[in-house]
Parts: sequence; structure tokens; C-alpha cells
Amino acid sequence: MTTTTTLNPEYNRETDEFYLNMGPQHPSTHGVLRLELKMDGEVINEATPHIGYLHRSMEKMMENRTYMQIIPLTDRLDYIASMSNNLAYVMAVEKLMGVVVPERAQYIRIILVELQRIASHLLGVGTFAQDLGAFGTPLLYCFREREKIIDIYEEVCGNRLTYSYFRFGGVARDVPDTFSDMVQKYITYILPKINDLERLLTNNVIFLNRTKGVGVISPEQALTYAISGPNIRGSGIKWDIRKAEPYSLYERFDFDVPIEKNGDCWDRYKVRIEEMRQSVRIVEQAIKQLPGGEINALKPMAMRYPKPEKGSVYFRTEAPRGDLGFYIVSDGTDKPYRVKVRAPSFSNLAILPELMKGLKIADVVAICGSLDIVMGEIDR
Amino acid sequence: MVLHDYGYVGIFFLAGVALALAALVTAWILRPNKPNPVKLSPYECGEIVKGSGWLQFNVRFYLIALIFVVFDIEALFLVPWVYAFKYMGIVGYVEMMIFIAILFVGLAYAWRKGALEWH
Amino acid sequence: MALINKVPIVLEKVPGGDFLLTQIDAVLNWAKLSSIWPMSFGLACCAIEMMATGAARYDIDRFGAGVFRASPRQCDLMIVAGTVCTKMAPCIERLYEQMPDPKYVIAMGNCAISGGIFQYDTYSVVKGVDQIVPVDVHVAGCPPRPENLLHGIIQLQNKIRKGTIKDEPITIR
Amino acid sequence: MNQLQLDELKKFFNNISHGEQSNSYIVPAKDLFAFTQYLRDTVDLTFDYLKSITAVDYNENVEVVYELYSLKLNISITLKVALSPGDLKCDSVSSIWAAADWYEREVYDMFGVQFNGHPNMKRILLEDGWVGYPLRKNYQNKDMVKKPV
Repeated sequence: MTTTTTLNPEYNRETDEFYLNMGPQHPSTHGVLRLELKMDGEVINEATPHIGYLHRSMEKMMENRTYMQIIPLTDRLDYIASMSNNLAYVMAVEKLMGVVVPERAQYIRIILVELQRIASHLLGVGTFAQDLGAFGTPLLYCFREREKIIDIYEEVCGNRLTYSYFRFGGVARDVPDTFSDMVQKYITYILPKINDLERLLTNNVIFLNRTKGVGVISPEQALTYAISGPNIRGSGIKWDIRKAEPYSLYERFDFDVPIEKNGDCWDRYKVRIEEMRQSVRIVEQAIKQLPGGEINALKPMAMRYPKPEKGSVYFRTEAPRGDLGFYIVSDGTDKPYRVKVRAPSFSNLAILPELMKGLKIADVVAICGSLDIVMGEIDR
Repeated sequence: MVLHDYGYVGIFFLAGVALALAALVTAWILRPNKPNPVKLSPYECGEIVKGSGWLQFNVRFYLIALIFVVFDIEALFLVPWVYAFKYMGIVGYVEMMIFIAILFVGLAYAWRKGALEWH
Repeated sequence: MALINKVPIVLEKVPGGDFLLTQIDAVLNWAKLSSIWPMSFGLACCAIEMMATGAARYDIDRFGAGVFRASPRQCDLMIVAGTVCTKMAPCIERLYEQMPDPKYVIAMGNCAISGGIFQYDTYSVVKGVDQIVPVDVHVAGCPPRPENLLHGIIQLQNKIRKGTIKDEPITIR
Repeated sequence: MNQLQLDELKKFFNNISHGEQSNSYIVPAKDLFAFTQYLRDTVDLTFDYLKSITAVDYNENVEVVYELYSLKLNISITLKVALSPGDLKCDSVSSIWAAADWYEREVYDMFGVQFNGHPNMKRILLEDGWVGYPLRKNYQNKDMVKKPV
């Protein structure tokens, strides 16, 4: 397909279309995503994403493992927010088995999941700013704050990135007694740091020129492409699963759902910053009301080898990247018959070709960063 | 032996060339040389290259490059003039203003001709 | 081969040449090992730990390896951080080939070493990156802690320190 | 949608029966398209959010599962379409919800269900030349080692 330039009648020449692979190994595709770009000079005519470079056949593996052996697999789906994956999977199986989780365990879960949301958004905002040319400074600030959250996780469940801390019926072990003042110290530490990050980035002229008005997603587009999380709230749709279908104890905490109106990259970034503040509010209230009591409803044997009766369940939660759902079909044995993971980044990425037409190649980087996708849960 | 002023410039020039050559030669001596077809194939993020780079581009890229070169050289000439500004009277000043005016006419022409439009 | 590899042949004839040879080796190896430039090439969860190693707290720059270059042309070290899938395998091979010599590979994480947690019931995972590229250092862990990766880089530096220009190992291709 | 609304639905589509859960319906393949069109377009229903399309291989039939959600009513429903393993054909809903494009490509990639009317019916996760559909229960692959229990 050739396009003619409108520069000057005398210079009217056809120009050829240029194929470019923003391939699997690229600093700003946030993992192994390949974007095949058909370009006229610098302007993109068509962008087709190719995924599957990290397809680890997880759903096939899950059919041959007991329910508990699947928990470490769910850590590696969205490896930036593995606590939220654990929560979604474990609550799905609990709903299937009809287990009521004790209060203390639910509070611990909510505190850890909201801290995970802060850590995930920190990494998302940090890499987004890094891709737009703010090389180093915001990323290192965000990683410094994130390392402090990881210290809390190491204290609680011993691992930095893949926790497998939740069990059916509660949590694996009780939190150490230094837990509450570590979290308390972190809350007072993080709020001014989020303001610093916002002061550094939000009204920065270069940041504005690169993100304002770029990659606008209209509400209808957002709904028909089923995008979720900060991306849909950036387009003005006030929808958060923690408010729409409150699971666990979310109706006890008051927090509001930040939305922005015109759905460009800048607004998605601002929604993420605001969501961090809301998560801090939730953790603040949860840590004050953290009750005593036992941390697991099931006896150890029942916890490790659950045998839910025949049936199927679809359960979804609000992961940092959006609507993370688990569809589990059980046939009464100790292994699930089928587990389907509804990954938010999968449909968040599907909207990419629609946004790319007519933009320049630099905008590809901005949009890909603002959608905050993770290849682990796209390719499963 | 009194070296004329230009002698010093000559030595300075030779030293520059010698340094550059030294870097190149040591690299040429030290680096292993194991070419193979895949290594010589163009790098495209790990994929096989599709289509080719040798194709007709939009002419605006070339025009912008040319205009940049012209005004870059202008800046080059401005630098020594700025340093010597104190020792030159009004003559130096007027001379440079004429030079800038000529280039300004060039810019106006390019702008009028539409070489700066991007779409 | 590079010109430097012909120097030992001359040096052997000269008395005390071996001493000089070891000094040349020391200088060359020191230059190589104190600026290993890794390629930013994260596949899965280990990539996040690699970024954490590059960040402020664990600071890979102390070992001269903090400059994560995007293109293989400017890298000496390929850190395979994550699960190698069958669709990605040809790309990894091509990237390894396109790196200039001398080049090294660190297999970071159990998935890159031997398929790790994705060993059984998987149809699309390559069980270990050493089936594709020659691996110099294996860094175990799932994901390995940043200290493990730093330890891996130190081991790689020790390996480079023992290199010599006398009989350049011919990499069988 | 409680029992009352199902009877009202039956006026339009007589052979829709109730699934085992509260909000799940078993829909025959031939009027799936019309039913989903109806679900999305009627003003008081507006199931405008397609959560996911997936499939389950029950050996005697392959069941394609549609998860829908209406932001307005804040209700989720599940549609199940049973396909015989012989001819895995189904209507594509990608013209109703654009998200279905990739979902259906993934179901085709993993189960081999052909969605007619789909703009770009190709594999999405596996290489194009891959043989076989991995998530089918009868999928054989020589380098897939069974986990020793």
C-alpha cells in the first residue's frame, strides 16, 4: 500500500510502506511482546501485536495438579502482583467449597493485597516514566519504595516476588508480631513519597507532551474491548469490582474509586497515582481494625488436600491491572478438571491496534506503557 | 627553532589524528574476528527482517536534514565570533549581522516553499 | 582470530616472554571483566528481579555491569531471565549469534536452567536454555534473589579472569 | 436475572434452558448470535461487557462458556453452548463485542473450535505451524512429560 505525500505538488512521489518489528526483545514492550508495525515514514498505518512468546501452557499444567499445587503457578501469572493472583484463585476455590474464612485471615489478606497494589502501580508508573525518557530517576524512586513493601512481604511470607502465602480457608502462617508497626511505619513513609512522585512527573512539560491526548480510549471502546482496571477508569467509567461486587471484607472500608474523563495516557497514569493513595487509606483502616483470632478455618489436612464436589465457579477480583477472574470446573477429585484464568492484560492489550492508527512510533511506547500490561498473564 | 604559529596548529592537528588512530588500531589488534552469516544479518529485535530498508522515503526527512545542516554551520561560525566580540568594534558586529540576515532570508524561503511542513 | 593471539607465538621465543604474556592477560581480562554490559532481555518473573538488581538497593553498577544495553550489538553478556518457550527459542538463538565476541550467557532462574517449575505437563517450554545457547553461569532460584544474581556475575568475572590470549578457545558452532 | 426474567426471555428464544447455577443458561449453537445480540442491545439489559469466552472439553462434547456482565444492572450471567466434538463450529460474537476477537482466537488455538464470521481466525498463542489443540483431553505430545504423582 503506498501513500502519497501532500507536501508540495511538485514533490508528489509515492512512498513505500516500511515493515518494522518492535519485536520480542525490546526495552519498552514490557516483556516479550512483538508489535509488527506497517509504517509510512514515522506514522503508523497498522500495528498487529503478536503474543505467545511466554506461553508456558499453564492451563494444561493446572489440569494435572492438586488444588494446592496450583497456588505457586498462580504466582507466576501476573508476576508483578502475585499476591492478587493468589487471592483470586484461593477465593475461587473457597467459593467452590463454601468455606468461610476467619476475620483475622481476611484482614491480613486485604492488607497484603492492597500493599501489592501499591507495589504494582509503583512499578507500572516507574517503567512508564522510564519508557518516556525520564531515564532512571522515577524508576529508582519507585523501586526504593517498592523494596520497602517487599521487606514487609519477606517478613511475612519469606519470599520477595512469588509468595504462595494464601491457603484455602485462610493464610499459611500467622503474621509476625512486628507486622503491624512495620505496616504503620510504611504508611506514614509512603504518602509524602507519592506526592514527590506526582510533583516530579504529573505536570512535567515533557511528560505532558508525550502523554496528553495520546491513545484516547472512549468509554464505548473501553466497554466493547472489555478493558478493566485503571485503564477503564481512565476513560471515565466508574467501575471497580471492590465496589461493584464487594468480596472479602471490602464493604467495611471506605475508599473512593478515582476516575478521569478523557481516557488518554496521562489520565491512566493519574488514576494509578490516585489509586495508590486509596490503597494506603484501606491499609490504614485495616491495620487499625486487625482482630485477633485463628488464621485458618480448615484443619491442616483439609487445607492441603481439598476435594470440592462436582461443579464450576467463576470468581473475579480487582487485581492491580484489572478484572482478574478464575473459572474452575471440578469433577469431585482432588485435581480440577479445567481452570481458566481471565487475565486483565489480555483484553487490555487487545485494544492496542485500534489506538495506533495514525500515531507516531514514539506514541507506541507511551500507549504500551500506559496500558501497563504483563506478558505472564497474557500468555499464561 | 622558532615554530611559526601555524606549526603549533599542525602539531595540534597531528596529535588529534594520532589519538584517534591509536584508539582504532588498538581495537583492531584486540578484537576477535569471528563473523558468521547470522551475526552479519541485520538485528531486528530477534526476528527475521521482513521487507527492506532501501525504499522511497518521504522527502520531508531529507529536507529537514539539509536545513538543519545549514543552520548548524551558522551556529558554528557564531561561536568564534562570540569569543572575539570584545576585541572587534562595530565592524565585526555589522559583518555578522549581514551574515545572519542572509541566512534568515534562506530560512524564510524554505518556510515559504513549505519545506518545514511535516504532513 | 585477532592479531593479539599471534603475540604469544612471538613472545615464547623471547626469554621472560611468559612473564610478559601473563601481564598482558591480566590487563586484558581486567578490562573485560570490569565492564560486562548485559542485554536488557527479561522474559518472565526473573526480569523483575533483574530490574530490582539494577535498582538502587542491590546496585549491579558496583560490578560494572549496570549498563543494560537494548541491542545485542553493544552487549557482552546475555542474562536469560525467565522461561524459554518454543516460540521464543529461535529469537534467543539469533540474539546470541548477533552479539559480538567475547560473549557470555547467564541462565538466571530455574526455568532458564532446566525448565524449573514448568518441567512437567508443558508442551511449549524449552527445558533449559543450554539446549539453545552455551551457558557460562547458572544462577539458581525461582526467582533468584538479587544477591544470587550478583554472585553469578562475580563467578562470571572469576571465569573471565582465568582467560588467556594464548590458546583462544574455539567456540564450536 | 431471576426466574421471572427467564420466562420473559423464553418468549423470544424458546429453546433456552436453565443451567445448574442460578445465572447460567444453556443456549443451542444456532441461535447463540441472536440471543447475545438481544442481550446486549435491549436497553434494560445492556450486557455490554464480555468478561471472557472459554471452553471445556467434556470428551462427549466441547462446551463453550461465555461470561457476560452488565455494568448497568451489575449482574453477571454465563452462557453455555455445547458443541459435538465432530464439527466444532460456532457463530462468532466478535461483531457484537470487540473483545471476543482475541478470546475466540485463543479458544480456537487451544480447542480447535471454528468461529465462523471471525475476521482473523488464526492461532494467537502458539506458533502458526503448530499441530493439534493442546487443551483437548485427547492431546498427545511426545515431549510433554506426565507429572509423576
